[in-house]
Amino acid sequence: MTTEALHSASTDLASKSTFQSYKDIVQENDLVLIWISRDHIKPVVMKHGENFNTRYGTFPHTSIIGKPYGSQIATRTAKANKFGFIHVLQPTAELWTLSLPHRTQIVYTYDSSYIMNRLRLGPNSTIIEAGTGSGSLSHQLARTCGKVLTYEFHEVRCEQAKQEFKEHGLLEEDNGNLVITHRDVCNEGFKLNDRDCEASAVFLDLPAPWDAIPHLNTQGILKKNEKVSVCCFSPCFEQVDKTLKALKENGWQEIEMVEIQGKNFESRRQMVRTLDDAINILKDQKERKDAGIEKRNKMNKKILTEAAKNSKTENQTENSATTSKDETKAEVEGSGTEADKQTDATEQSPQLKKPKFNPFGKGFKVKEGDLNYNWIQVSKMESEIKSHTSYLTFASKIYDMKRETEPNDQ
Amino acid sequence: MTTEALHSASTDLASKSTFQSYKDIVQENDLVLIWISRDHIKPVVMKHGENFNTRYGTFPHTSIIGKPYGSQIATRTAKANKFGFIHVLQPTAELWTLSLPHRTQIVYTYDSSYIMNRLRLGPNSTIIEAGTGSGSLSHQLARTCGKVLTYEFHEVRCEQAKQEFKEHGLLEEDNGNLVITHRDVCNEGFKLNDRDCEASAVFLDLPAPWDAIPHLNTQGILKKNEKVSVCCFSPCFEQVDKTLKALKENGWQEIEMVEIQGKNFESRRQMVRTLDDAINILKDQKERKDAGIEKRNKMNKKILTEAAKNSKTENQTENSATTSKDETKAEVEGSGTEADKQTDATEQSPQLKKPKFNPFGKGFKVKEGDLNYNWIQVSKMESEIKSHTSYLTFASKIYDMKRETEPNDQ
Amino acid sequence: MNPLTHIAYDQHVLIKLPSDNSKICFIKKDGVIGLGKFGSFNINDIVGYPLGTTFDIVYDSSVEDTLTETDASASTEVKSAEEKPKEDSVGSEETGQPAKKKQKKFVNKPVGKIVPRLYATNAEDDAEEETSSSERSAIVADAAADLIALQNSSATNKDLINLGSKVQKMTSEEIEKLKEASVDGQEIIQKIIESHENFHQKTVYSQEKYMSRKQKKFAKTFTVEYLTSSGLLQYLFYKGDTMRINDMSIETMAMLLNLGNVQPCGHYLVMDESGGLLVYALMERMFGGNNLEKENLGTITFLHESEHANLDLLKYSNYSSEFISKHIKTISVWEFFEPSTKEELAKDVVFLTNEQINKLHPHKKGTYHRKLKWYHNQLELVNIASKKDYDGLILNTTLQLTGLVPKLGEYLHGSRPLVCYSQFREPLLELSHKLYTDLRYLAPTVLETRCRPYQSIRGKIHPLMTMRGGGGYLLWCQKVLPVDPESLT
Amino acid sequence: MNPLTHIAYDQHVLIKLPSDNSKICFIKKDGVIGLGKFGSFNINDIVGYPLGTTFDIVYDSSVEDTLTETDASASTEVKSAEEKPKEDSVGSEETGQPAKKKQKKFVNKPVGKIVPRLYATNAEDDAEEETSSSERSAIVADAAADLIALQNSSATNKDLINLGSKVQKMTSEEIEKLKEASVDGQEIIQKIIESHENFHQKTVYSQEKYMSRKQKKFAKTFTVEYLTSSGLLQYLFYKGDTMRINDMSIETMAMLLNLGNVQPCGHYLVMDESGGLLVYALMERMFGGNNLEKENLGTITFLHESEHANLDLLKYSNYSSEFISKHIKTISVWEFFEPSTKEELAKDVVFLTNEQINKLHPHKKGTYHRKLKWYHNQLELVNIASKKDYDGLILNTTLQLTGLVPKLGEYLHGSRPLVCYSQFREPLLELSHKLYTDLRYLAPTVLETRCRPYQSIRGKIHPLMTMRGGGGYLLWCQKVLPVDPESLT
Repeated sequence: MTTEALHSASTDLASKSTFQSYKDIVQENDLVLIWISRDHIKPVVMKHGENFNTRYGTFPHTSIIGKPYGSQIATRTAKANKFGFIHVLQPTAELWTLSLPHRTQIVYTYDSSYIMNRLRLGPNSTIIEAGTGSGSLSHQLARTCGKVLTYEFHEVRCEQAKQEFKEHGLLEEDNGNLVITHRDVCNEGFKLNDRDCEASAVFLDLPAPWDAIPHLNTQGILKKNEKVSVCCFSPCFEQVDKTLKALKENGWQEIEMVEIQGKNFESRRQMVRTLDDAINILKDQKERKDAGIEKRNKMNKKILTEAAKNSKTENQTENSATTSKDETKAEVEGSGTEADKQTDATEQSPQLKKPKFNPFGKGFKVKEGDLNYNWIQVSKMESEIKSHTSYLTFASKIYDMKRETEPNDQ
Repeated sequence: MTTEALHSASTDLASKSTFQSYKDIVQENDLVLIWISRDHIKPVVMKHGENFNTRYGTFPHTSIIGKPYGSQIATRTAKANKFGFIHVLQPTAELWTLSLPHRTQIVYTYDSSYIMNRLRLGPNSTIIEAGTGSGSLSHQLARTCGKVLTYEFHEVRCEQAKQEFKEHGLLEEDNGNLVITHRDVCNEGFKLNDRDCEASAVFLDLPAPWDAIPHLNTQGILKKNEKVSVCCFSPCFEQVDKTLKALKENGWQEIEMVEIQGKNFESRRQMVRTLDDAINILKDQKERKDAGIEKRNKMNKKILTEAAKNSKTENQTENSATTSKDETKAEVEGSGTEADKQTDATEQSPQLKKPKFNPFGKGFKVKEGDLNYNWIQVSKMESEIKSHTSYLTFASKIYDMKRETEPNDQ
Repeated sequence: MNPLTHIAYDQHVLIKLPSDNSKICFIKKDGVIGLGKFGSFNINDIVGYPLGTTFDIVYDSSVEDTLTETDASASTEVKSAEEKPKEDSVGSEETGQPAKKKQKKFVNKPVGKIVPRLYATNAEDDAEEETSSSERSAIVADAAADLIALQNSSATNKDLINLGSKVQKMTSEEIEKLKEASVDGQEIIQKIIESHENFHQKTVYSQEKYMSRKQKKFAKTFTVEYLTSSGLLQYLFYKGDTMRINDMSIETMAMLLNLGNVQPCGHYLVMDESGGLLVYALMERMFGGNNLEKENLGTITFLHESEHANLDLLKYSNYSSEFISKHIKTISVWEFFEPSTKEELAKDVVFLTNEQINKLHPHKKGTYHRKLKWYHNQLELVNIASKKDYDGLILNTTLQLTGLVPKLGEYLHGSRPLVCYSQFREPLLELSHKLYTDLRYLAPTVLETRCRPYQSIRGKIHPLMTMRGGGGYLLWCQKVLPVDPESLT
Repeated sequence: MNPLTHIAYDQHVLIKLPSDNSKICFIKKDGVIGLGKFGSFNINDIVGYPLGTTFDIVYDSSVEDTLTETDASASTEVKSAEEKPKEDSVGSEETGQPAKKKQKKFVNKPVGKIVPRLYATNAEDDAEEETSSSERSAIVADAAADLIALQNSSATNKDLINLGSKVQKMTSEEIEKLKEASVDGQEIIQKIIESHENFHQKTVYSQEKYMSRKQKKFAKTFTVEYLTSSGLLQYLFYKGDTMRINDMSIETMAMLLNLGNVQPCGHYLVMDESGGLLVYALMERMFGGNNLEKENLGTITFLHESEHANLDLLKYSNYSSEFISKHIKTISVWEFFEPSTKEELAKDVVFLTNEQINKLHPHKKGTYHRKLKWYHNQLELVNIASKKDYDGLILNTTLQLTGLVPKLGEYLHGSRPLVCYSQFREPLLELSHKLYTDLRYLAPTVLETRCRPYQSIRGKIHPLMTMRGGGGYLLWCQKVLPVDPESLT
């Protein structure tokens, strides 16, 4: 199948935002996420004739267009016989959160997923979000909710976000489900010009949510005679206290504050070194010392230097272990890819490898996972963890509660 | 060596509290901790002629006196040929914390160890503790500090604590290093009748530490011209806020609030069940179904019932896994002890065991660790965790700072 | 009536009790629901109110506290909605003790009147309208705190010597009488506090404990909630039944849905040992809780390890069985990984023309139709097994992951997420190492999330002293399509 | 002068800088300490003040900002106290960038005058005496918050368009001039804030970040602290050198000391890969920081895996080398587990009488005495290896624990704790399973502890946004003496 044929085959889906549908093949004008490494994901719009440049080489968009999403793309680096690699991913709200340009503090998935669950968001929901900020949460909301009404009071940021939403096909005017309004909701409230909000849920990421909360009582903002929920997102404790007060004063119920603590773990290996190994090394050292073989020491030093050259320093090993796969994918030669696969194959029976006696003791740098040694799998916490984002204060309310007297379904 | 000989050999140490020294052999009148299970540790004073009773049997103190600390003690249970077991431990501050009678919320080792470290406690320290509460922290302080001045405002609790400290040989009047005072420090301050406190550190576990903080400025309470530290221990956020205010108003520096989050993990096993196992079970079920061998089903059911009788139900397995070792030690017959050792021996090569095909699928209850199956080791968090004890607010100060003009050492 | 927003007949709802416990009830016309000591009520009285409404149960003082015939039927009603009637009997929910003991105590209150609590529309109206149970306890506690503030700023239990029930001037008989007569549990608690001589001498903690204990014991209120997947999970948690869902926490489940990029149009390959809970959660994100009538709706292919799929918990949902069978395809791992070919299937069936069928003996005709139905079922399974390019692979299984996941990953489209749940971190660590060396998986990450709830009463804010441990871990990665190394030479 | 409480000559101290960084310095008579852009000072000027004192460095406005000869010696001074002079050069501490870059920027300030900050004695005096660096930033932030409160209660950065440095009216030259002239860094910051047009338009967060950045950049203050084990650990942490101590956190180390029941009279068997840090921490609990002269003091038997014990960090301590060699016994695992017998040792030595010695050739006499010294050393090792009944087994080693620990446990007295640290949980899990089936160990428990620091400024309290991960895990159990099963028949 040619690229053209595929192109036309999927035009039906073109109307739907890439954040709200699944795409098969990369087409011209698609927004794609180019994965260079875990901390380096770039949004790029595909255009024939343009290039994507990395320090590993240049990737013409043409080499990407027509490939299935998820494809690894190779390019020859400046050095002969070496290749650079990237992966081309379809944007999702979560990947976007990892890649997006930070205009403000953003809401990460640990928090956003819990918020979305607790506010019971789904295709039937209409949610108010204030403020829009970097738009990380807006994308997640647009993916999941029926309608997203987002407010941003910072004019420049609002324009930037609107432009972004437009490019991502999320705006209502472009057949999407998101409406962004430049507004200071604390002063001006939530009322839209053209309609009632009729929201079923509210998310307030504002410095002073207590100023916005009374505006939720305005007719038409929240759905009537139906349980509606609110979540306020505030970093400081004193903000929580004021928020609790405002929620209570405005008749909100089931008020509860929580915080979310998320952690990532790296998968690492620790060398198995037995007591006997240690004793044998000491014996060996003593023996060599006693024999006074200074010459051998020198030789060993030479071997050590050699080995150190070939392997990496301990520090580097640490970094590369974190990102080694990415780096491997991006840096190694073609044959390196093969070597990687071989690692995979041999991995399945590491217990067959005999632990090799290490005559150099701890000073010798061994690459993590070196098959000449035994390893146990260990989990390593990140060296710096996000210990706090914000406190989440939830509450619910039923405006104008009344009994439905004519059950239709029964 | 006879018990008598040992008895007299260690009388030199008898003057030192059991919480502040190490003992070799259990002697008459010793306070020992009897370990029945992790959640069941009993302090008992050894007296010839008395008995310690458990549901596993009766242990005469005479069978304990003269044994080295740490000994497992056996007694024949009512059932013939069965034995009950306990362990006899020397009290330490940390074990005492696990066993003590709770008069109030207690300070657990996660918090206390950090507090002791942060307040830089050691043989040179004099610490003020208010209030004494259940005395858990007091024991740890008495173990580590040069002097402990503890205050309790609740008269009954104060008397109980004093009696306990006396029995444990911690009181100053009995050659110990602890002084307990019945006092409401918030109203009456810390001043002792017979001396200056000259404390180098302060720990305030009070509902309103802000009322006590100004009393620390009284002459003689804290050491002069030397950095002194304080820690306030409060569960609620608003208490922290008021404490911060009081500390600041009273000239305290390096004010910092932290919280300690500790977790215990159980060591458990999860059965290795492969995809092939699952497919084989399905095939086997189909085969038996197709062949219409109802009879075999019945037979299997019989085997299942039999097996279930011999092993435990899944729930029971869960509980027993947590405490199985304790229970094993306390409940099993003599031969059971042997069996346990065998488990240990075979444990070392679990990979030699072939995974057995389990024809009953998930419904069949298998005892965790059953050597007929493969297992991986897993860590299980407690099902309920202590998520909060109190916030710890630290601060430091130098009273009457002046430069020492005559260095002696130089 | 919209069953997503209002209490409607023939749906399951979650009834939250003052004890923090909850139960699942079926809203059956003319039925009665018994809540043990919290009271009983007629189902018809609550239908039509919005879901989320809190009701008080009110009794005339003349009603006697005995088990009437109505009550018996009520408890049957409740039981029928539960899965394990014995364990879920009303008594069990208050005491948390083994079923045996509870049965003895099983005495339902007679049916009472229902008074819904009105929510205030705006700030002006509601100053005095403090209603829900959590709010109410806050008020009483606040009042108590004020009391203390008046007395002594260093509020402590200094002079409070434990004299047991002596300090409590009300007898339990008096309290029981109050309970039957009173309109509102709050009043009882207020009276108890007034009669408790030393209440203001307790420390903040003891007060909190005391208030909360009394609140849970005496309030006669309940709240009717829409049965969300989280509500269902919470319900199982309070029942002590989390092992049934491999100990998954709400926050971990929520994270899984987001990392899985679950959306209405997706086709997901799912393996789940939670009896349908995870599928129910996916369906909320996909279909919104009921039979959504839209185009291009997605599907869930549910892979099961045992002979039959266990999706028991879906019976509580609002979806029709037609909707479920249209959107949830179930297939065993055997059928999935070792499917028959269409040819093999066709061999087993002799296809007859309509004429031939009509000529068959009625007995044989039935057999033929059954055979034909089997054939079409099998054919669908073969079709399912042949589908590749799923939009997400979502796993909650205790099968060995290192063997299973790479096989299932074959069925995933490029640039689509794989999210794997495990109660323990170790199997995910193992899997992560495995996937790390497999070029088809990008950036496997093991993660943990934990929601820490606070006591959210102003003036006494602190994280709850205890919370549930466990909750599980996730592994997340993206399926990718590596370059063929041959092409690089 | 007591070096535990006051700055005294010939001891190492920890100097804390406004950048949150710290350095270890040796208090050498007549020396100079250079703190890079934070300034330099004469050591003699700080001696005699209590440890914990904060000093400001004050310059006359005429002093030029060039590297003088004094500065050069100052930086040498500092380097001599450090272990890796290059990495620890002053520049590295402010930027955290690789050493190469820093060397270029290395320009020390000239020596300035020292002004100690006085602590107020009581509440009345200190209303205006806000002193320490953390306090000062609090004040400025408070002031800023007040400003905002006056302006608009919904303090946000609504109208704050990012125009880079345009909103900052002061040029960096102006700031530099201020720095050299000003008595107090606080004033600079206040001026910067005043000149920052949009400061009050920033959100709480941006303000905090801004304040803290400026504070760290411009304050010319330092605090001299006693060098505790925690301070040393913190120092290694900021240096990015935690792998050297197997990533142990302060809270985990503290927990280890308590679980190990460390006390002055104990005899502990220790294996530690932290270069002496853990031994230093044990010695604090045992001896209080200096040569404690008491009876019955305990010992630490330090088992090392390599040929020589690595206790490098003890060189920063206040203990005399005599005290250390009396209380710390070092022995390699080989010598410990496979000791020679006294007979074997005696075979290698010919013991001579004094007469015989005197007759020896002077050259041979020396050889004989060396041989004799070796013999006595070896004899002590044999004695150490023969000791059983230790009061605690405390481990921080990356050797395989399942093989090592049961062997070491043999040397532990009954009813004494075993505490084992590991950076990772998995080796402890393995060990825990191993010990669980060994009747000599009671109740092995794997645990984790984590200290979560808060920003403790009233009005803006929240947990710090980031904190260090890792920190390690502990396994704790009690050695016990199982009943001989033979005795039960």
